[in-house]
Amino acid sequence: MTALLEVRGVDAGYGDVQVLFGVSLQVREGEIVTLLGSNGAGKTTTLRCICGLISPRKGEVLFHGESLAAVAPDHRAGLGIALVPEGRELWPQLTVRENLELGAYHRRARRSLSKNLDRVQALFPRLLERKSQLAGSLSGGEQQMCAIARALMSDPKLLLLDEPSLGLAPIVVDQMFEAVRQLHREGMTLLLVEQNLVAALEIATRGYVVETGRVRLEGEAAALRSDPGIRAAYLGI
Amino acid sequence: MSVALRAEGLSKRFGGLKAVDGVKLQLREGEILGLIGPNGAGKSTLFSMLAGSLPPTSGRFFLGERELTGLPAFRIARAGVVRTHQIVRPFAMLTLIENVTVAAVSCGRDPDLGRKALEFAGLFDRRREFPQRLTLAGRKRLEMARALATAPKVLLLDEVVAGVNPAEAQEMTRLIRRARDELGISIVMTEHVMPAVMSLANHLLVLDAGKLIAEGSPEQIVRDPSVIAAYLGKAHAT
Amino acid sequence: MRSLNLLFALLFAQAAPAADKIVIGATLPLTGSESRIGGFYKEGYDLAFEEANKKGGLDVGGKKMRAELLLLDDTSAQATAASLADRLINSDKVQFLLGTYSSHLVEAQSVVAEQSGIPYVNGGGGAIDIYKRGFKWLFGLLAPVQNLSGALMEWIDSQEKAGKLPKPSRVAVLWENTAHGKDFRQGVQDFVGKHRGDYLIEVDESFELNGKDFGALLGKVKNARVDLFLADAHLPDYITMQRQYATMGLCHKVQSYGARGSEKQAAEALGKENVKYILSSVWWNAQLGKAGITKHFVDLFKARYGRAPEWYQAVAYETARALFLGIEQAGSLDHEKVREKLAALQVESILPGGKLSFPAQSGQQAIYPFVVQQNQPDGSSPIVWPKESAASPGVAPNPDCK
Amino acid sequence: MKPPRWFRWRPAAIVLGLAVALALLPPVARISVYTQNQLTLTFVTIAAALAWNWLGGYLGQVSFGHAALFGLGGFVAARLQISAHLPMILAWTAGGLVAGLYALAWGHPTLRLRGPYFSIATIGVGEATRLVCTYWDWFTGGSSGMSLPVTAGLKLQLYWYGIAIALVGVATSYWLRRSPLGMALLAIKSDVDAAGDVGISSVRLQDGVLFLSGLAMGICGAFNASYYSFIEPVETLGFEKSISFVFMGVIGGVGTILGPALGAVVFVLVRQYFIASYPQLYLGLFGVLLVLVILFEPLGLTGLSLRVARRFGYRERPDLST
Amino acid sequence: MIEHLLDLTVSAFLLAGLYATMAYGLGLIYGVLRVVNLNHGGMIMAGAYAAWWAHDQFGLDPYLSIPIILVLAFLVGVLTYAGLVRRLPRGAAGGVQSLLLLFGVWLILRNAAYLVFSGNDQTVLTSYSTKALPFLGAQISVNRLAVFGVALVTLGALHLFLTRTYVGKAIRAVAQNPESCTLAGVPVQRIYMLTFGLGTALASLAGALATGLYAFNPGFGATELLKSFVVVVLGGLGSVAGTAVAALILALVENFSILVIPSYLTSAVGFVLLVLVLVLRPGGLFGQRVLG
Repeated sequence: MTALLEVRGVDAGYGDVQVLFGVSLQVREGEIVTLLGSNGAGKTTTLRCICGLISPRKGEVLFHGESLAAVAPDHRAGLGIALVPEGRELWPQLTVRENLELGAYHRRARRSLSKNLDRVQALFPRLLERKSQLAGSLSGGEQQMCAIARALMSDPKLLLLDEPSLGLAPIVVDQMFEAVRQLHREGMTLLLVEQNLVAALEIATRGYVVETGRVRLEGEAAALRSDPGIRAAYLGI
Repeated sequence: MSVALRAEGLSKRFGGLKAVDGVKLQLREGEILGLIGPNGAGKSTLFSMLAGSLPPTSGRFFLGERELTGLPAFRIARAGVVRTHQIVRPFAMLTLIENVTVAAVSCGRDPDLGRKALEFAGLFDRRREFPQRLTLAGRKRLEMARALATAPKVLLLDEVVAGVNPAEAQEMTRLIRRARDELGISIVMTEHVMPAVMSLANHLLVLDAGKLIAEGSPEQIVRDPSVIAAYLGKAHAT
Repeated sequence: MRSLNLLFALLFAQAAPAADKIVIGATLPLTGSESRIGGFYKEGYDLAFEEANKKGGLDVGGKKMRAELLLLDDTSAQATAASLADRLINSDKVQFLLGTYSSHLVEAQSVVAEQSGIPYVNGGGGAIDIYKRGFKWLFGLLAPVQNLSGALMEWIDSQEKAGKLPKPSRVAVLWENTAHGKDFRQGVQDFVGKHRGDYLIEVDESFELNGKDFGALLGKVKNARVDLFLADAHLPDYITMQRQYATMGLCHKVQSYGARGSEKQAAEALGKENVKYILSSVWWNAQLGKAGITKHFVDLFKARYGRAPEWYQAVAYETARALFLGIEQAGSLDHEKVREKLAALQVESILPGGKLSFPAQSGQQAIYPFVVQQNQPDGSSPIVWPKESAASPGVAPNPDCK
Repeated sequence: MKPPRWFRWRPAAIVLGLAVALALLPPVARISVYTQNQLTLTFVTIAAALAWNWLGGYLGQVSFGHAALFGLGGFVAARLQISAHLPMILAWTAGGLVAGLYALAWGHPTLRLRGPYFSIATIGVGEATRLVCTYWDWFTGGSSGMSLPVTAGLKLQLYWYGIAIALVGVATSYWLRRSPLGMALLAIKSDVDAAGDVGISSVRLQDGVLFLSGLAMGICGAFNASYYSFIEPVETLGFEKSISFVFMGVIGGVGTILGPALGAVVFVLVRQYFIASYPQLYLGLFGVLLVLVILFEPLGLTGLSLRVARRFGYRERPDLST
Repeated sequence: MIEHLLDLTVSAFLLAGLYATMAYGLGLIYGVLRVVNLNHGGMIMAGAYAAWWAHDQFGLDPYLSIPIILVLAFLVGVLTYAGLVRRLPRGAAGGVQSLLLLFGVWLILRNAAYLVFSGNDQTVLTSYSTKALPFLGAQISVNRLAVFGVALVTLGALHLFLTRTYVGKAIRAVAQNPESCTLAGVPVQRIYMLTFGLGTALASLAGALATGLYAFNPGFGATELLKSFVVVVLGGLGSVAGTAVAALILALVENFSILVIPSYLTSAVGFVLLVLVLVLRPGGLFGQRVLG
């Protein structure tokens, strides 16, 4: 079975600072893969490479087995890659509905706008109530839901989630993971970057641990959970 | 041992969000105080308040007996509390030697202190170059050298180890230890790279969602279940 | 360092003047916002030079010398005008200077002439401040702008005395904040001061040159319910203001825009019915050319340019002619001698009143009566004042006002 | 006596030598009066362009309103000479001081603004100053301006004063850049907040530079009034005047030590040449230059000449031009 | 007196329409691209000349030539963006750079106008140039009313465009967070180009409208640019309602200041307002509300 997404030996960075050193990973259709590691390890950079917000200096990103090197970042949404960025990055002065509509900007998504709208509203009923409110006025949890919903509006085949539980109250975190699980049940493929290592490994199929821009550990979630190396990487013991 | 830096009930609100909530902190002279906690716990906000770039919503802090609350950043720096930045902010238009000299002179110290700080950080040979030419690790060392050039009593190190490779991280750790042991500077550091903090800090504070949730020696902290929960996350509640 | 001089010479200078000709320097705004008027002055200068050279040149102590005009463009910028005068005198080595157009340029430029001790005759600076500085080398052919509004007021006064205007008449003075406008207002104020009880100044406001919106200002005038609307403006402001005036439905018993009012361009831009009965007071008018040298000038101008001259060309022509006369009377190119003759000049002129001199008591600024014209419904603008030149008695109050 | 740390013998010798040579030009080489006058104007323009650069280049705050300072200095000096019969140099000093204080009055609050906001505010300040000064007849003579007494021999005297002023401008430029103060200014320009974090008092330093810039600008304006023996508000305080300083800075090289001086020389010469030969083209030419500099050579002529010099193997010291 | 106040109010309202049209494009471009389009003044001038030229050559009524002018100016804007503005560095450094670059373009444009049209003042005279309608005892110029009407329609259309269409919403979104737009598949560069064209077209519209009211020459546009700054700074960036209110405030302040200060200083009031608002409320009177 070929992978839906494959990152192959990618070097990347900002300016003259190199962040990623030959990162390789795979996400197969229907999986939840989690990317773990401490701050500054290169998780977000990996996601940005996949979306084309930065281009790799070496190596390549393949989607459906084809290289994305020549695909402009704003065309990747059309292929079915959607990112929920860290910190939500909503358009605060647009209403929730407008945020969702713009999520479906590319042509394929625009055609199935109303269907997708129904789908995300079923997933996050709260957004229906807040439809005409400005996104900037939502609570943190609602904003995170809105961000996920916006990404889903583009009808993705692969959803990249960057720290979805960051800064949220525990009860909202639970809801968030529940939603992720629900998406997974519906057949969505996900790549999840998460601080909450325990929760992430609980729902993920497989995981990768990155440290200073290199993949240190990889394997089935269950195996990783019991691997002492993870705890060491996080707590320094 | 006397207290170098002391804060009481420091809080910062951004709109409805309490980024830092009533933090009490005590840094003893010649010690390293580690400040840890998950992303978004409020560490950087706390630093910004201590360095004077963000006015606290409430609470006070002192250097020795002198109250620093409400002073502008440059006064706090001159008083002897100097910070570094998580995302390095060298003066791009100045050479390395100028970067450190300007810091020394602005705090009323001997300009020669700049040279010494650069030597200390192992950057003296490259003093005529501009910061853009350095690697990230180099710039982090410059950031530290610039702070040291002001002859601070208290150094606030914001993630100086994170983001560099292991060899560089070790070098950095050594530098911090020397700053404490050789220069006698008291240090507060936040750090994500746990081995570094664990090996350096005399005392640890754990922050989560703006609140202090634990404090103690590194050995105590790693065994504290609330810390582990905050750090590694709780199991998903289902 | 000769090479430096050479560099500057290469950059800026022209050939040194030959001995058999007189090089006279001048600057005018040939581009920029005043280029239209600069062009008019150039026509006047050109005509005078052509006329003099057609006779074989100027008679300088029995020797015929061709007069040559070295004309530069000052773009209506004060610093440029002064720099170019400096260049004309010190680099191009012209023997005499003619002036540029507009008071503040003349004021700046005349300093250079004064410092260099070179006769400077101008027809473009009417502000009396220029002549109050006691300059020796400066001669002005434009009569003071105070007299412009003074002439206007004299005609108005004659109408008031004839019972056609209320006594006292309420006056609004709107003046553009330039030397021209300030003098205009001064002229009105002086006249009103001398005729206490006959006039009341109700509105006295200045506005910015090229100001865009006069709605508020005109609203103030409207609110003050005045009888006489006396404004002083440049052409664009005149057009803009008069348009707003018309659309606001304003109408006053007497209306004037100072020296503006009868221009063809304004009538085109505003429509003939919107410039009816506007008075203008100018230094010269082609209608004066009924006989003598004035007629000669008008004919000459028409033959050369195929249209009638306006006051700009006449004044420029006369300015050049005055300098020529000074040179011929001196019989020499010596600056001091020419200056003396210019100071003592007493000649027949195309200017109103028929005489030209540069009296010492007015700082060598020529003094002569202004001619007041009034636009008529048929599109003509006959002279209405002074009485001896008047082709029509003029109409007051404006019969269109309800 | 030891010279200060920022002092360098070689540039000092070159600049001083040049100044002495220029000072000797009129008596020794007998340059024409016109050349002499053009040089005088160039000197004072150099000083003004450098003064603009202290703010626009060293602090990175591009002012579109420096004509307000230039003009104010001129008017104060002219008014004092006419009404109080103050000696010229004293009047210049007073003009400079008033301009410096005025710069502080509006600059202190507006310097907090960054980037284009500061520039826009200065446009507002410049225009408001022009309008108010034009209205204040008793102070500026209104739109018709004021004439100063014309004295014989003044122009030659001004030639030497001009050299002196330009020299002081150059020296101040070096001092502001090369002394520890200059490092602090560059640090502020690089990163205001980080500068504060290491003890640099950005507010006070910025105010100081602003005052100096205003002072120098005011003196240049006063000099200018004396040179023309005439001053009026519409042009002296006009937007075009403000723009001309921006031109010189940008074309010569914003933030470089002597670039603006080069820009000033080019400005005076090119403007003089074009205005005499192709007056309708010079505005557009400066427009083209501006576009080219911004797109291709941010350091202007200085950057260009460094590039050429490098082509011929010259290695500049790393801190020569930033 | 009451009639006078009424006059001032009415004329302020009418003037505000022009001010809003003038300023909106400047705010839009800054709001979306963070570029100060100093060439705004140049395009106002160009718009005026275009309307004048069409009237002069073909007798085309200025209001009828507006659609053509809008299209042409839009193209000019697109070219300016693609050829020049796109090359600027983004972010804070680009702010001042863009100011200078576009100022250069303005100078070139102004120079071209001098060469082609000379420095003479031009006006457009139509049959209704001086016609007026009675309103509450005051006279209202037909031209001013028409300008006001066009301004209302334009601002209304813009509001609908920005809030109801996909592209309009994308423009607002790009102003707030361009990276999120890329992620959602919005072609950000094309949106930038479109916005620049739109802002430029609006400037020329203001210029074309002004021909009905004012005489103009190649220097036209400078005062208008400065007033646009005042409105943008007062009203926030690209907010239609904010711009309209700010334009009204400026017009009212200018008009009513004649009651207390000399007429000559009324235009200084706007500049003082500009500086005060920048210093006291750096985000503008209506905050940093971007587009909406």
